[in-house]
Amino acid sequence: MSDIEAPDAEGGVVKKFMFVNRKSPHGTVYAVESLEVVLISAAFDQDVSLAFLDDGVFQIVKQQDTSGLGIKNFSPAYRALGDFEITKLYVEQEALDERGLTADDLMEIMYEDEDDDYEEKPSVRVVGRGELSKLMSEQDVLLSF
Amino acid sequence: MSDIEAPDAEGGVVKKFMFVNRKSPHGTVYAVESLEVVLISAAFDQDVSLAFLDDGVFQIVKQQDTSGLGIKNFSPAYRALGDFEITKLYVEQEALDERGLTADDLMEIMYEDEDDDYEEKPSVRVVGRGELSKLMSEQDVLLSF
Amino acid sequence: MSTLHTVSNSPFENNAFKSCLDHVTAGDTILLIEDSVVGARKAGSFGKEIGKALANCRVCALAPDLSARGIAADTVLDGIELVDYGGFVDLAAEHERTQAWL
Amino acid sequence: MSTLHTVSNSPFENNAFKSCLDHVTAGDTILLIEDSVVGARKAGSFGKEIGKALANCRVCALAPDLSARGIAADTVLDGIELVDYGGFVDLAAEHERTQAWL
Amino acid sequence: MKFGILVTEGPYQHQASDTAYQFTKAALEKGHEIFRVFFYNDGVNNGTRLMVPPQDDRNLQKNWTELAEEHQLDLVVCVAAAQRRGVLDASEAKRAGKDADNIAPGFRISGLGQLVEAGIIADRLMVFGD
Amino acid sequence: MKFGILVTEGPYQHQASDTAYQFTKAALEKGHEIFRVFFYNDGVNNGTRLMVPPQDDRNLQKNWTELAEEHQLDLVVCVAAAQRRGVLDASEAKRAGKDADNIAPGFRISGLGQLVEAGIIADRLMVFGD
Repeated sequence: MSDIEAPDAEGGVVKKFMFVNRKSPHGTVYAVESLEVVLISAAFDQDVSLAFLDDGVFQIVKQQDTSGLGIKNFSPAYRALGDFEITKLYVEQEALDERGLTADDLMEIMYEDEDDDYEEKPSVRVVGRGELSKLMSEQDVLLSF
Repeated sequence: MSDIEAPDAEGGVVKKFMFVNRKSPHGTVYAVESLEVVLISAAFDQDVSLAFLDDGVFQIVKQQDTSGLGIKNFSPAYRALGDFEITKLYVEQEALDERGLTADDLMEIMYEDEDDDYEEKPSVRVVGRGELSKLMSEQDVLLSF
Repeated sequence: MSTLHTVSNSPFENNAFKSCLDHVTAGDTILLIEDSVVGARKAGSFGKEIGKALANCRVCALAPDLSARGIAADTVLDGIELVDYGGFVDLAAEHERTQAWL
Repeated sequence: MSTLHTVSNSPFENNAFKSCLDHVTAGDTILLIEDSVVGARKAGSFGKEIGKALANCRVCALAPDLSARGIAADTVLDGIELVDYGGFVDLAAEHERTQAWL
Repeated sequence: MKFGILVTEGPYQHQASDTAYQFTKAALEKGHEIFRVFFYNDGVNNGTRLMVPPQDDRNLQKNWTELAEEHQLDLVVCVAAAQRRGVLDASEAKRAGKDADNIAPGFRISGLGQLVEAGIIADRLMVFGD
Repeated sequence: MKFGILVTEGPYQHQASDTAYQFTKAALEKGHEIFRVFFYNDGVNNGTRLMVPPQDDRNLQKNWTELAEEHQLDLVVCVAAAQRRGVLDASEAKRAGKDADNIAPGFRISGLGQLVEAGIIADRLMVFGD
């Protein structure tokens, strides 16, 4: 994937990319193949965020164990997003409520804030539907899978 | 497809097969590929019926014109089902109601009743949800796509 | 800063249309394509939801998808505009971004 | 004459589960597999629907699918029985037919 | 008891093929007979030998091929659905004038009659799809 | 205006590839530029030359290939998604030790960076899926 080695070909353009995740993991490939694009996007120095709404909130719940399915468990990779400087994971409050989930049911996903003496901070930000809609309306590119 | 030429291999067993159609046509392949199985099943002298519920009712609405999509219009094939002695097409009343459709919006699908002096009779039978559920519970094989 | 939202699944089968309506911003446009157009019928039970959306959004439907499903133009909910593929391209160009509700 | 109904799509996303509930016959069993298990959580908004179904049906859920989605057994709605793939096979054998709600 | 299995989705995109595989394996372990596994719709894409998944994930084609070898399973890919999607055996490829084929070992291509026959002969027909 | 196109479903099973094709054709007719068409998820299955649909139906691979020839379109198939599903070009096939490849003319296999690049360079990125 030679293009990863030359992410500057775009001449310093920084766009706001949001990855919109609305589907449960494991039942379909969309969650994991979306995550693969997110990880690649990190090499391009764009302003990347992820949104989890509807059943997408199940993508980042704790203690996923796929061993009984014979399917690879990709969920630990979300915890590595901070290392790729992807630090904005927006989770919709209403989606959690409808599914009887709370923020405590979600994985701890942290990043080190290099502008604040490398303090560890949470990447997951629970937001209301109105705020998420506003964030969506401010993006340059919305990727849905 | 040599098996079609030898449908008696099963030694005269007649099972009740119901094809359950719940999806809108053209947006996915399920409607047309379900119909292909229905047509093949006719060669096996089984007791075949079709159920149309939920968005499946759109599969047999009149005047489908797919020319703008560049997709082949397979809907005329439903009208040929009578020639294959497939004469039981159950349509759920509640599904029509929810979509603001009536029996008049459906194609005329007829068969010649060989037990009644080859009189032309309608294959489409609009039934209530309770009756359709009962029919489903009396099948040997339910095929859903 | 307006967005073109596309919906492709039937609102009777899938929650994508509802989720789109829940997240749309005033001044945006919703374009119904593929199986989602079955929700555009005047007489269907989804009409009320679309009626609400029409209060602050434009709602369009792809005409070739309506024809394919036997839905005549005069049975489509008042206020929904019909477009062809060229019209779809124009909508995408006129809005600043497109969001697909899959 | 009972039927095993399988549902694979999430009830929050897709109407297959609802349609299954609308067509089930007393004495049937519903088995939740794949993404549909997200509807089995006690605290979720779909619990009431399943509660109604439990009045005249057996409802089971595939345990490995629950585990994959981080849903612990003690957070599953009371009355839902957990089975593994072997239990799925037993259910299919015990019932006279299987109907997949796709 | 005799089971027939129908798989209507391709590998990876949907879990259907995984669930069908786990069900089939469990049924065999319990001493049941699998009359046939029929691959229809996108299910035909399970039968390509060109699949190269990451080494730390499952290989669905290999899973099916190995299970078939171990238990003499009849894995049938629908010819019409397969042609439409580009899954061919050597004779289909030749007939269509194609320079390659991609069917995997253990799979055979045949008509939809094989699905109807499975419905007639099997005690239970299981459908795995989306 | 520059459009990027993302197709995430395979041919026939879902209408997404048809809609993407019609959109792309209409955009070209209106004088817009198509920066790239990227095939991801099951979308990679649009790029197999082994497709043999019935003669009275459309051939989605041919449609894309011909449109690409006519307008010098860049049709890119994601390498990781394609390997998982069995879509290979000659060099990928060789590397994986496979005896055949199936990529269609006009398509090339590359990395996901090509999708991100399309998002950066195109004025609008259109997503067609299910």
